[in-house]
Amino acid sequence: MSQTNRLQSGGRIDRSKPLTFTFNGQSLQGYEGDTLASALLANGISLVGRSFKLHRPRGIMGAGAECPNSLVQVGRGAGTIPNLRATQTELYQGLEANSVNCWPSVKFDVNAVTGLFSPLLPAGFYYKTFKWPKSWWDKVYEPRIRKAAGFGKAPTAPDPDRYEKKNRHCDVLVVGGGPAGIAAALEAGRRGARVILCDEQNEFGGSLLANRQFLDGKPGVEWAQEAVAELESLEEVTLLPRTTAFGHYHHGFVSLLERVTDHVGLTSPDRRPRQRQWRVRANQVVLATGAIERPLVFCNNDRPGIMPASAVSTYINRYGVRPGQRAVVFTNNDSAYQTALDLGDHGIDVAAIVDVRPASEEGVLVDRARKEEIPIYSGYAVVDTRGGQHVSGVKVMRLNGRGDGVYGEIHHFDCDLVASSGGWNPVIHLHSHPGGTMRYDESIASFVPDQAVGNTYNAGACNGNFALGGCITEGLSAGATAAAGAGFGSEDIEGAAPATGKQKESPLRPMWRVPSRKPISRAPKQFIDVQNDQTSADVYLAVREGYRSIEHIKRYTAMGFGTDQGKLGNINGAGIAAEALGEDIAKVGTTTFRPAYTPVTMGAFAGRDFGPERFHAVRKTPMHKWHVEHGALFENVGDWKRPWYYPKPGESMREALDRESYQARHAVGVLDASTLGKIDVRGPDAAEFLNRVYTSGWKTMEVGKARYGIMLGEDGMIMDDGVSARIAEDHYHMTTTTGGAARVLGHLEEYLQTEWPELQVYLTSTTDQWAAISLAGPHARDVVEKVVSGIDLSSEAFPFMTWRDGEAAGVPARVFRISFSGELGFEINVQANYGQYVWDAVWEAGQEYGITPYGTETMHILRAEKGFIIAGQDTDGSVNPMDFGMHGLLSKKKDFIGRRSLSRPDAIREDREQFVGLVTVDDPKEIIPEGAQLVEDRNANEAPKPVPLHGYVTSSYYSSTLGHSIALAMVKRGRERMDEVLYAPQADGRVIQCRITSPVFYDPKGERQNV
Amino acid sequence: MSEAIRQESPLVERITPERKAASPADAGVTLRERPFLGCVNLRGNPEDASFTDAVQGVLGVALPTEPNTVVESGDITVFWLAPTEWFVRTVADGERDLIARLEEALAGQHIATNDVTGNFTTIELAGPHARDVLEKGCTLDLHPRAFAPGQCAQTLLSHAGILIRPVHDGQAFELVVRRSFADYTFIWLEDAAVEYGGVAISD
Amino acid sequence: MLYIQCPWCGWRDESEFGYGGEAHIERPKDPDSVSDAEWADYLFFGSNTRGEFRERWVHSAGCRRWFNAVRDTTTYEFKAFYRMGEEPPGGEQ
Amino acid sequence: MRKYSIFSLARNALSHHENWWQAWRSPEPKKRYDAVIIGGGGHGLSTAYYLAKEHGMTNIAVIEKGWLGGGNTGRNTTIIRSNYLWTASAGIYEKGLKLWEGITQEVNFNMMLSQRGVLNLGHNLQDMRTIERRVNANRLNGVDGVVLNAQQVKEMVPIINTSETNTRFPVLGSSYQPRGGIARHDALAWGMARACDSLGIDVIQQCEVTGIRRDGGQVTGVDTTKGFIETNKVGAVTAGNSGVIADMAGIRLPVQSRPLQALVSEPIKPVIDTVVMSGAVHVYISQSDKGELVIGAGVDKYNGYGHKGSISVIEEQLAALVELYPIVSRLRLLRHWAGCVDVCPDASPLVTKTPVDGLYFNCGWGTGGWKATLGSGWCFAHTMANDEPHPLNEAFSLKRFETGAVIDEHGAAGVAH
Repeated sequence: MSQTNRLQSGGRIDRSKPLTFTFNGQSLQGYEGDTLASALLANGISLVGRSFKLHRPRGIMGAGAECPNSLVQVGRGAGTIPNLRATQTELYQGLEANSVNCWPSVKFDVNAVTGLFSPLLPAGFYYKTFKWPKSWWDKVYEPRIRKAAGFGKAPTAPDPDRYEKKNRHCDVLVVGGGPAGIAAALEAGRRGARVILCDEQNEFGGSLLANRQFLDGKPGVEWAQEAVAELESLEEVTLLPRTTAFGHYHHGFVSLLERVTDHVGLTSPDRRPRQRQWRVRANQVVLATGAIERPLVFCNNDRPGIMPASAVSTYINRYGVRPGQRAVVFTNNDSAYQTALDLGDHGIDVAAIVDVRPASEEGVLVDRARKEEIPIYSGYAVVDTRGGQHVSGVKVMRLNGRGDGVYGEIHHFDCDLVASSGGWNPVIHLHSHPGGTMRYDESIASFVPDQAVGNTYNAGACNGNFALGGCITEGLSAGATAAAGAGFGSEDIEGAAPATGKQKESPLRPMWRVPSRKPISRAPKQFIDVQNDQTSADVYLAVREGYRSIEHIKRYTAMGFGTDQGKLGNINGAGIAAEALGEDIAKVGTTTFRPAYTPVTMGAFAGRDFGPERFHAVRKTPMHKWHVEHGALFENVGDWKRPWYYPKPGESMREALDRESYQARHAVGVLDASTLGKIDVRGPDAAEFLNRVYTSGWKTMEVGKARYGIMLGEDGMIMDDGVSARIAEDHYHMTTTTGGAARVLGHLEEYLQTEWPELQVYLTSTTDQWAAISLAGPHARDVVEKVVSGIDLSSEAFPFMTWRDGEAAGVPARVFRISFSGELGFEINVQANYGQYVWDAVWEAGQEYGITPYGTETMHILRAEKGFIIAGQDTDGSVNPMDFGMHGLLSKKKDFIGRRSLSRPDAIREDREQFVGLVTVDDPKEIIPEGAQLVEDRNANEAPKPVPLHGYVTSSYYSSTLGHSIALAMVKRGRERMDEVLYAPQADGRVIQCRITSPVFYDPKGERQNV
Repeated sequence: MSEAIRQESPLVERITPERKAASPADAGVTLRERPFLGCVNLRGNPEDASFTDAVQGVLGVALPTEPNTVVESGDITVFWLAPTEWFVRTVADGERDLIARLEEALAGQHIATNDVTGNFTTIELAGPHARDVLEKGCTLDLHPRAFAPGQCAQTLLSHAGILIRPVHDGQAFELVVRRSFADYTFIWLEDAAVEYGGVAISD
Repeated sequence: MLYIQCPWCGWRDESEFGYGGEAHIERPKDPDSVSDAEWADYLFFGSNTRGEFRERWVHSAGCRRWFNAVRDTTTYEFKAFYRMGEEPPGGEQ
Repeated sequence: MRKYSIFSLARNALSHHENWWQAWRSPEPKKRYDAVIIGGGGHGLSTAYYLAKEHGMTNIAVIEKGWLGGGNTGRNTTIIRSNYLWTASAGIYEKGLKLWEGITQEVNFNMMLSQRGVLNLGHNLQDMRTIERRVNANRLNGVDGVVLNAQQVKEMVPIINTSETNTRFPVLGSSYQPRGGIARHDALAWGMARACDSLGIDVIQQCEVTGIRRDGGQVTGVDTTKGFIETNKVGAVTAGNSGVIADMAGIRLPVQSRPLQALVSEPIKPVIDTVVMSGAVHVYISQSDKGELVIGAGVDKYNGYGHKGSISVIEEQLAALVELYPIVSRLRLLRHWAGCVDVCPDASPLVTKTPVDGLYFNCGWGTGGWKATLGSGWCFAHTMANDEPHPLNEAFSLKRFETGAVIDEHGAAGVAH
């Protein structure tokens, strides 16, 4: 079978470029320029899939984005794509498509039996049943429903393709490359404005590609091609075919999806991305998105072979396809007569034009149809159809005057094609996304844009203007207005509109639902949303049950919830709802138009922002490479990579930590501290500023000294901590936690700029400027002595908590004598580009003392042995300084951020959790899991819940130095409860007995750091 | 400082002789790092003539007070960062002397100078697709009509903050990147350039 | 994606900015002199206007300056941008 | 109430479904009610329901300015769980979960509660500490939960990427609450409306409150677009609009209204059988019975009543999704939307009396109100009926912001929901 339904000539396909593809395993042929849908029709295939609920046969219905059927699974393996619309899938060599939602085959689908039960499955049936027995919902009903639901299958392997993003600004964005859009782009582009013209189709021209209208005496397509050629010649105009504007957001931001390689293969054949998301910021937006023909709603209107009239014309004129052998045209307006003529002109027999309008009409097209001697049944309606997997005939009866009943004899027409037209719906999605309002227009019986948001203009069919001439004039004028708005010329049209033949038309007769001989509830199904099997009877049922809001009706009947978002059905649905409610459709309104206009590949939203190198920034210290070379494992701290620990070959984590901490306590360890946040604070009011942002006093600290400080949020809770040093009278060097750096700088700037503008202080981030090499251990001074010059390192000249400027390995250095380990400690800070060089020198100098690099884990152990806290681990945003016994750091002489909150009742509550140490009782070496909760009841695991919680473990380690495990914890009234025993019940049933101790486990007098 | 003393660029793992040699022939983007340039962050009050005059005396050029503009004079380039903040760039190893002269000239005033030589590195992006690559991660309007030589801006390139300006008559862009983000930024640029034939490294 | 006019840097994408909530809330000059209730009011009980709202933004990825804006919280349309310390359009409310 | 069942379906099928009765009446407001609930969402309707069922108050009106469930109830991503950190939170959320487990039978309306389990992933060492702490607290508070390692997560969620080298923030483990899951959002609104109606409560739609009248410190009624309604008890349950209602009553609330966005994919055959949330990689996902992947994360950064957010939030969510579940990359986003939630500074709600006698507020649920709907209604009903909070919601008072006894659930709220 080879394209039996392909017309001999015509269409925008290239018959010299045949393409082979497969559908459900069958090898078929089409041409370049085909969509999968047109190629299938050319091969006489109309049955494509099955409907969602009842698994009824579903054929190709529309010719584009509006088609609710024709969903296929394309390709296989990692590249497979579910739920593609055949009408929007460009044909390429080797395309492989399969039907979805049917088994074993689309022709014989077991689940079609569902249809037999359809009387039991009215709208919302699932709310009323599947409730008994209770346990069956989870176990029986739902799993089956889930298995039956869903259309296609997801890939099972990661996506082989790339998706890129592009941020672009423009003066005028024109959405839609039909006559109106092209005109707008020309008008604005000629003025030198930066214009983007995008269209979802593979070529520009819109309706002109599918009809036979003339412009300036030549076929519309030729006019379009010349216009596009001119646009291409304009330097500041960007043309984007195969690009769908899917979302219109605030302040001129519009998202476009460009399908870069989808038309050449399943996956990109080269280094190009498969798709690109354009993030356009447009000064002005012109919407020329056209209109979609809505079908008439009549009994059994869902059979394959029943299509909107315009789709029939599109397949004939654009794709050179004969959609059927014998057609019936069913309409309430003039436009479908063109389809009848298109059919006739291509030798397709038109059995009848059934027109619901009573009078014989006056339109030009009607006259021509008469001349062609096509039988016209005015005042008649199609009341039912015949057929199994394809329509085989229709029944026609006379309509009564009110259009709400039929009578008289039944006329039978055999046909394999029904082209129906119920009028046209402007595509107002993008107008509505940002909040544009709409109004009901009687003359076209549909909704049109009313108030637009921002600099947005609607032109052409999407504005309710369906005449070609009018579309182009509106386009030109919208282009002029937009260009003028962007500062290019006046609002007067400069370009000339091409000549169009005037066409006299007769008004349409609105008809939301075609009556049948039986009442709605008993008549054969009249489908509104064919994808979800939603019918007019469902709408009436919803209203009957009290679901009266259009949103309730939509949700109760699942109308418009399909992958087509109700592009064909929603307005009909609103009309039928209005009928059922006895209200005016203008009052009933439509449901909300939500992005995306058509489904958008999720990968295109993600772009390249995923994976180990790009999901977030990866921040590295100047010595990163060295750490890697020395076997470090890394810990993510914020965006930083910090050495976690340095296992030797064959060494367990525990062994490595024991070794690292032993060396730091007995020899010397070296830590990369470069990630700590650093802020330069300078100005006459620097001391006053620190006084306000830290809890303690800073004015009296002498130049050359450093001090530990804590910062609170205004709520009194600990926010961050760090050591700050006084560089000069008016100058401090502040450090913050690694994770807190950005937050702290932001916090300080906020207060400086918004609360205390009178303070003369400048804040500058210098985090990345300094490489910080931290040495700890009894031999720290020995090593520093070998590296640092220009500083008297004696304890007298360079005591604990001071800093000095000097040189390290010949490099200017700022050396701090501070310690986060409790050992004798020095921190050498040098300009980051010298960091590795100085680190090497330190490493060299330390060899004779057994210098050992240690990471964050050992750092945590060392500080925990000393009871030093880590903001963010031992604090959780709900603890204040008193909870940590830091009363000494709370200045009484001055106000500071958060101070007022410390006197609130809850802050001074007596049973607050306080910071303590814990040791295990039964097995001193057992490590309590961090996050363990503490209770008084040894049998808490079994006890009735809730069990009173007395606190929890914030940090917990094995201390090789002490030979037993240690933990830090927050415990209710902890400081009064020294030596009390609490229990940490574990999920596995274990109960760990712990004793409350001081959080300072090691060298309580702090002698070691002062040597 | 003695010759033996070695500075290391944050791109030490990326811009290697091997990588340079492996630069693709059809690369749509050319990247050049200008490491170790002396950088100073200057704070002060532009409404105070004693400040601006003194600075001009040292830099040999008036501070740009028009937001997001750059001025150049000899070895000195001055970027506007904020109403009271400028980024001053000079030759390698020129920063300490520059700071000393600024501090001397501005003695007694409410100002701040910070050596930020190690805080940043400078990257130049050229080639036919330089702008295409940047547009993938930068929401700034990079069109010459909107962003011409003489202008500069602090903005985001994907997840990294950058200071950017057009250079070489708009044929290329200069990016000043924070040191700890440099490696990430380079990797990001290389990835973004894939569809344009990748990145060629030049000197 | 909001488009925001930094009073110094001009129009920039929302992604460059941080949000600071309601504007013109002043920290009590002498916190000790206010009651717990008044302190709570300053900390937590801001207005949550539906309609034109005076709010604070900071150009975090740019010049790091804080500034104020008037924005309609139903349409998200900006009515004004002004620097810290400047009078809000329409004066005090 | 006339029962729904397979039998009533069959019976009505015989009469072509022409005789189905109304799920609820559409009454006009009476002159006076013993209590008026403002807001016909899940929380408001269940408040009314429990006022009638537990406290015998039936002369009640629920007033909805739009359509039932048209606010966050109809927009949320339906995740249900109770694994919150603090004891006070565990109490009210677990109460909610227990009520969820019985509501389908209780009100004879299928809420499609699907207890497929909820995972909260940990991606760094501090995440895991927090998870341990929370799960231990949950167990001791009577909330089910365990900690899983990366391997166990992979077994439960085969499509997740647990590679340590091929992700920026590897999955180190997760908390798991087996009783967590999802339920059908519209079903709750409609089922509770029907239940309220059957208890004699007036459920009044298309009726907007325009003012709250007080006589000194006492509420005397509400002005509405359908006239003045006299009452001495007003319960405001209006989510995003709480601030607006508070203004009418001349009080202020510590809440800010923010857009909260969500999205669904096209329907596909099942790929994920549980609910997975991640704070650090900031996205959560579940799959609906229809086959759509339901995806969300946190609120937008600015105040907004516009039911719209910024697309960058959606882009970040989907980047996170591809990072965690690489196979979703070729699937397609069908629809995205936003609700308007009111957020408290401590990420915990307000279920409380106010300085005005007879005026009560139930709000500030931020991103996570859905799961608590029934528990919230149950506690709020108790509070309104007795003019006294129930022990379960005592902590969620306005007073806490004055005393400082806030309930910081940012950790547990995580990516929200």
